[in-house]
Amino acid sequence: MNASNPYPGDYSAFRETVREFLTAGLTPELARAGERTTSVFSDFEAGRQWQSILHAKGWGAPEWPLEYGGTGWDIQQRYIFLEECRLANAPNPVMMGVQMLGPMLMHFGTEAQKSAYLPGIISGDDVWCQGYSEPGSGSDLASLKTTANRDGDEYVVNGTKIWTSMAHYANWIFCLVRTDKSVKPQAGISFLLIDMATPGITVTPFSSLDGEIEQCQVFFEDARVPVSNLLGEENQGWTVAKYLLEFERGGQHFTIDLKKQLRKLRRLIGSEANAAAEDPTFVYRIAETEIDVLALEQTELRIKGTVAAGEHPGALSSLVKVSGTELGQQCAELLIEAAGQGAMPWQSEVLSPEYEGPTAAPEECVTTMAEYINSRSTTIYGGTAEIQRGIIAKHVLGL
Amino acid sequence: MNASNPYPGDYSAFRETVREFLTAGLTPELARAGERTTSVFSDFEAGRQWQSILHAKGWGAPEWPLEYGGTGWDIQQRYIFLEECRLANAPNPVMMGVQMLGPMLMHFGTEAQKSAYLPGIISGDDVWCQGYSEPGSGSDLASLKTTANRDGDEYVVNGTKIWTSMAHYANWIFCLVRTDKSVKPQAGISFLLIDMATPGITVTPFSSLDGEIEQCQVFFEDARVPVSNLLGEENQGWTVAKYLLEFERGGQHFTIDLKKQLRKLRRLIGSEANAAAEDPTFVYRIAETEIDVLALEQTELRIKGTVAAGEHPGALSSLVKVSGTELGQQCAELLIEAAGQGAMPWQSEVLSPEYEGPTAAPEECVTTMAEYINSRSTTIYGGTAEIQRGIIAKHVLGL
Amino acid sequence: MTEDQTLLHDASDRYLRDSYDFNARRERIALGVYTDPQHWRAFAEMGWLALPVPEILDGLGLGTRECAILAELCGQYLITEPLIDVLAAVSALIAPSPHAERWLGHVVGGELITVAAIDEGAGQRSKKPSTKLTQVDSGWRLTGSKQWINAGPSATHFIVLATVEEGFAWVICPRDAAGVNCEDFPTHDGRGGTNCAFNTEIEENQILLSGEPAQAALDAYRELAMILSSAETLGAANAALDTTVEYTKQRVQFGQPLSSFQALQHRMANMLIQIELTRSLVYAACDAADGDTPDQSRFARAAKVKASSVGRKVSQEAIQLHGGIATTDEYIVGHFFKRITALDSWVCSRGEALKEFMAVSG
Amino acid sequence: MTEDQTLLHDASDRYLRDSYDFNARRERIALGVYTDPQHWRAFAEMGWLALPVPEILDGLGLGTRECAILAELCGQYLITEPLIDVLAAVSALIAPSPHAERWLGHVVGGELITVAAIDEGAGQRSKKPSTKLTQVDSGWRLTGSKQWINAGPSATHFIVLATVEEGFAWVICPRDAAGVNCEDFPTHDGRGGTNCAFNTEIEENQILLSGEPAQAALDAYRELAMILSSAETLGAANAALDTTVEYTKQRVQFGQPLSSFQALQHRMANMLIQIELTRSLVYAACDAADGDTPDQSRFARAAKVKASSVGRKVSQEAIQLHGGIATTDEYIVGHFFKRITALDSWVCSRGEALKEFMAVSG
Repeated sequence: MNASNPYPGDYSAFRETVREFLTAGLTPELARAGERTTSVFSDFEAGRQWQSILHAKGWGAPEWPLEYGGTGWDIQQRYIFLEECRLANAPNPVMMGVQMLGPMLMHFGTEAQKSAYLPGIISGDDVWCQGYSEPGSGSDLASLKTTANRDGDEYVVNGTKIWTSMAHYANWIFCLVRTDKSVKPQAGISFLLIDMATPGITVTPFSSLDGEIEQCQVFFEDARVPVSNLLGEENQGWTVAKYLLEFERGGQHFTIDLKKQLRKLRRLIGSEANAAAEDPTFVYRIAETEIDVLALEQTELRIKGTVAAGEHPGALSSLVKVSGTELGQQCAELLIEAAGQGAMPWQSEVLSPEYEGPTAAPEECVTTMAEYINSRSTTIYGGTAEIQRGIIAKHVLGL
Repeated sequence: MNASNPYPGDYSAFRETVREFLTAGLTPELARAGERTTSVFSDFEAGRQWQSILHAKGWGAPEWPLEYGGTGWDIQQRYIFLEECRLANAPNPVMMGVQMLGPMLMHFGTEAQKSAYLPGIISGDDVWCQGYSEPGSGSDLASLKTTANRDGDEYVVNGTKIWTSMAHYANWIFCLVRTDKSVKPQAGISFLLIDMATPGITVTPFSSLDGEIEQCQVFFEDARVPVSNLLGEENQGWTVAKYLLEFERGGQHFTIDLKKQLRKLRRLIGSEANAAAEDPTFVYRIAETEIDVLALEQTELRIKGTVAAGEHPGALSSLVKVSGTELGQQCAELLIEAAGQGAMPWQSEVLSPEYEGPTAAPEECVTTMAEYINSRSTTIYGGTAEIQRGIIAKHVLGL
Repeated sequence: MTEDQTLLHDASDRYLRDSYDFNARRERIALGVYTDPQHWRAFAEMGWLALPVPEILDGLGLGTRECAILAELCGQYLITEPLIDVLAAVSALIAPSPHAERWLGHVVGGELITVAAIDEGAGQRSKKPSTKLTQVDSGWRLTGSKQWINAGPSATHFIVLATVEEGFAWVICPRDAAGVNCEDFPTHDGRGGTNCAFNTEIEENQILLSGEPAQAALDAYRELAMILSSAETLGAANAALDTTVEYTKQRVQFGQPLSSFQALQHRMANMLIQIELTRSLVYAACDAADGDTPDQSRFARAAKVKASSVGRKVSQEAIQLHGGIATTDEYIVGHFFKRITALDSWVCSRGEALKEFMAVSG
Repeated sequence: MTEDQTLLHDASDRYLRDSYDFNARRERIALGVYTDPQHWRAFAEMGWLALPVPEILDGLGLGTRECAILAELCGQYLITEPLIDVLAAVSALIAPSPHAERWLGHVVGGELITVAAIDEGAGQRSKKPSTKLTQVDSGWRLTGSKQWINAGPSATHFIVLATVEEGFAWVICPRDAAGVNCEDFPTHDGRGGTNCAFNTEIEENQILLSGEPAQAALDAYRELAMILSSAETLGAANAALDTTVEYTKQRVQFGQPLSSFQALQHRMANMLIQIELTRSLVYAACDAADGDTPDQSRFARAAKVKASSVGRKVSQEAIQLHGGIATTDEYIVGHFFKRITALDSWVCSRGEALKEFMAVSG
């Protein structure tokens, strides 16, 4: 018995059920879209299609409580589901609705809001994006300047949001806006749900460094939003947003993907006489990375054990985020070395699930450079590695 | 012609002269003391003896101007002299007098002071130590609290100095003391030359982490120092001390010792079937370190070129200090790995030049652990690596 | 940790906190006394030495995880007594011996202190010892020499790895036997060391194991030593971080506590991150060993590699973040650094562990 | 730098600063135009392409150091034109050819753009190309294929490394010749790339070098490529640091410019330290090559290893210290990162260079 595993029970039947579902539901096109994913988002259409398949099966939001359409799975089942999806190369739908807004809605939403929004989120019919960051407010989020001024039964919203992933596909946005300038920054923020079709909203997508479009800037010019679209109390937006951080704790599993990367690496250097493989230190560096991934995996297990015991994993979560993202970068770096010049071709069309033409570089290298580039963002978004280290210094070490 | 070498001339005759002198003057005992040096100081008596031999030859202070007993050598000759001394394992005398106080005396001293102190310094008859740091003032040197209050023709000194290397051997100390508390910290400091025999001075040596004694704490209790022992103006002590930094620039040559360490490393792993050597990555790590040493060596040459052209090398000096000390640590770390458990025996007696008995570990490992331990101090004393990085950030990058 | 493990930890921690004084330790080491008889008796009385002994042999029948709890405390309190050394020897070399009953009671009771002697120099150790056990008219004779036996001066007996006709043998041999010539020396980690030459008669019941079982015992000993040295490194590294955090909170420079400088905060955060990752791996290695799972060899080696790297880096950073005070012998933090350095190459180095990790990963 | 070198640097820098606009570059790349004919003509007119050509062949007869000055500027201004590629080809492959006069004038004049084609896949390159040059009735025939020719779309001619009876041959071949099938593609570093299949007739004067001299040319080409890619990496890394310093001075978070945060200051100081160390080594490698000293091979490889490591680390840090803005295609700093990544494995990777460094260090 391995005592590190808090779930020693027999989950093999469950795993089998998941596998059967994946074998049946995942078309070769969807799996290819999953495999050729270069960031947290897969091809948009593939992701949307997959979400509707999941929803039809009743698995659209495994983490949600049963009453809202969740699965009632325990933490280990959810992990197995995730793991099997990743291993089968299921594509990643746009998850800001299910993963981020959902929990906040369930906790702070009125009954009317819940019944208005939750069904569209879980089915994937509504696509939500997140409007937090602004051009002047990155790590210092509380300095945000987009205003919402009350005018009768409406807020009039003015300002701009940036790094709004997938906003060009979204029909809804959840936003932090300033409703009171007279108090200290965090106290004057509210949380608004805004229909992207509202007049006065424009979306400008821009290319990421890998040449693909995922990010947008969203502009609000006298956009009028019903007061009923306020989530939580006015000026309590910071509390709403912070709740998600609590909810998210323990929910991050980096090692599934890290192990996938390591397997890809071994395939790549084993595939033909490879210059990187002939450097004897290269295999040692892979082994060292494997050991780091093992250490992270065991830490993720420790967190699961804590959560399962009903306790709060505390700062282990920040630690997992820093370490998981930096290890992802380390794997991406090994892959780029193994691929050499083979990583250089940039064929955007190859990423589409319909594409069946030739590739300028071997199959294993098609996404290498984009993954390397995008791995750099993982220590920036969602709280930079510096912010995370600051949190650890303050909350764990008491500095 | 290698354009990186600012001294393409023929120095072979000079080098030969130095070698002949070393062959003749360096006894096996002195060379062993040199070889078994584990910090910046060799065995004290061996160092003192060597300084008197150098002085007799007229080479007691090669960097000094001719008029004060220097050699008149150009920068390349001084480098060759240093290099040959290191390669021949000449011991390191206590150099605070020659290297630190000398230049300040020549620049700020009265004629009486110069003729009183310089001869004793260059001959090695007087041993000087440096009283700057205090228990509460390390990196923040200007916060020092030792006071010197004027009383007629004397200052009355009270307080304590720490990290006073070799104070237990020294008969003189040069000190920074506070003569004015009413102004901002740096403005109220004076530079005093103090006879260690002055009543009220006590010296407490303490062991360093390697178990050897080099460091002392010096206590002053109403120690009375003649006003004539003030170097520079009253309250100008900070200016006096800072002058040395200017003088020192460009004078640091780390690569001679680094290359010695690398040679020792190769000897060690070549000496018998060595566990470290069987790890294929170990030789690569040595090679990477060699490349770093090459880069540092070329940087030292760039600085020499700048100095030779009469220009100021600027922050390249901080860079060389940070990089040279950290590379020294890297070499010490490789050596400790190569030595394995062979580095563990701690035989203090072995370090003495007279010792001819057996050693518990092979010859190559005798100093390995002490060198590894003491290498950690090199990024602390004389301005920590953090202070140096701060200087680079401020003065080079303008942050 | 299970409830029993927590009890073991808390009781052991309480004993060491109350009675294992750092300054007393320094004074004792200066006199060449590396094992305090009072402490060792207490260790025995608390049952520490019987921890990994099977219940059938009157032991507590506990596992690697429990031994690692003690090892971690050894790191934290800088224990100079050869606790992990004896635990590993008891578990892997004595308990499996057909002569276990002859020796085990004395060792577990604290009268004998048995330390394994493997190294013969810088060469690739434990592959083919030149120390030999040969049959002579009167019985057996052990000839050869062992080097750098860590904690050797504390040992009453060495358990010597020797070559014998059938392969290896483990021979227990009193250090005061005729024909055993020991040279003790102080070491930088405060435990002392011994070089030892053997040309001595051996009786049948001194041959603990030989042939196949001796090889298996060597593997088991090495694997346990990897885990326990990783755990001790973890404990020392964690203590070094704690010391650093406390010191930087108190030490004021430029009008602020050092702990308020962001560059230092981030470095301490890195230390914590790496220590916690190491902890996960060390505990997993214990669990794998205690569960006798197929990946136990792999986990032991992974733990050793990670703990070595992290221990080195953390203890170096601890010194740098302290500044001058850390370079004095009076202050504790440098002693973590020295002990971690010694553990790095004890029984199995990081490089060896990495190589073996790759081999067992297939 | 000598006075002449300073003049060369300053004039070249002035031209690029005034006329090599980053946004124009982006737009051009989006259209698949990697070499701007106007720029290339200017390069030729300023004598850049004649830099390493011996005076006896009507060149400027300058050295590696001068080529490296241009390479550094290529990195700083993110030049997409194949300048270092052509300089290396001209110096190592065309100038030494008996047919140099047939080609050199056109290349130096800017009418032909010649890029070496060596790689045939991820295998160990340049050891034994499967591309063959064989004698046929009508003369010669080149058969085989080359992959991932960086800057291939800019080339009018490829200089193909082929296997021939006597060993290697370098064959210059127009990309529009019958039997040459090129497939161009965009690349992440903005220079484009080409996969190319050859089954084409070759005339005598297209065989630039063959046998021993071809092998020597390969060595020389690789060594020069190592130095020039190191210099370009240096220029790009330095520019990435400058950009980072400027940005952090302006970007305010938590009421202060980012540049005032100590943790970031120390990281930028580290970037500077490593860049300056690299600079020393790159220049030393140039001087060793120009001085034809015995350590030139060693220095070239040392420079490549150091520049690769430092370039990677510095460009990663530059992105991290910027934050989000650096991950957009509109902002310059990520383009340094991408170009540095491409240079890392161009002609010779860091790993290959390290291995060779050890071999030549003996």
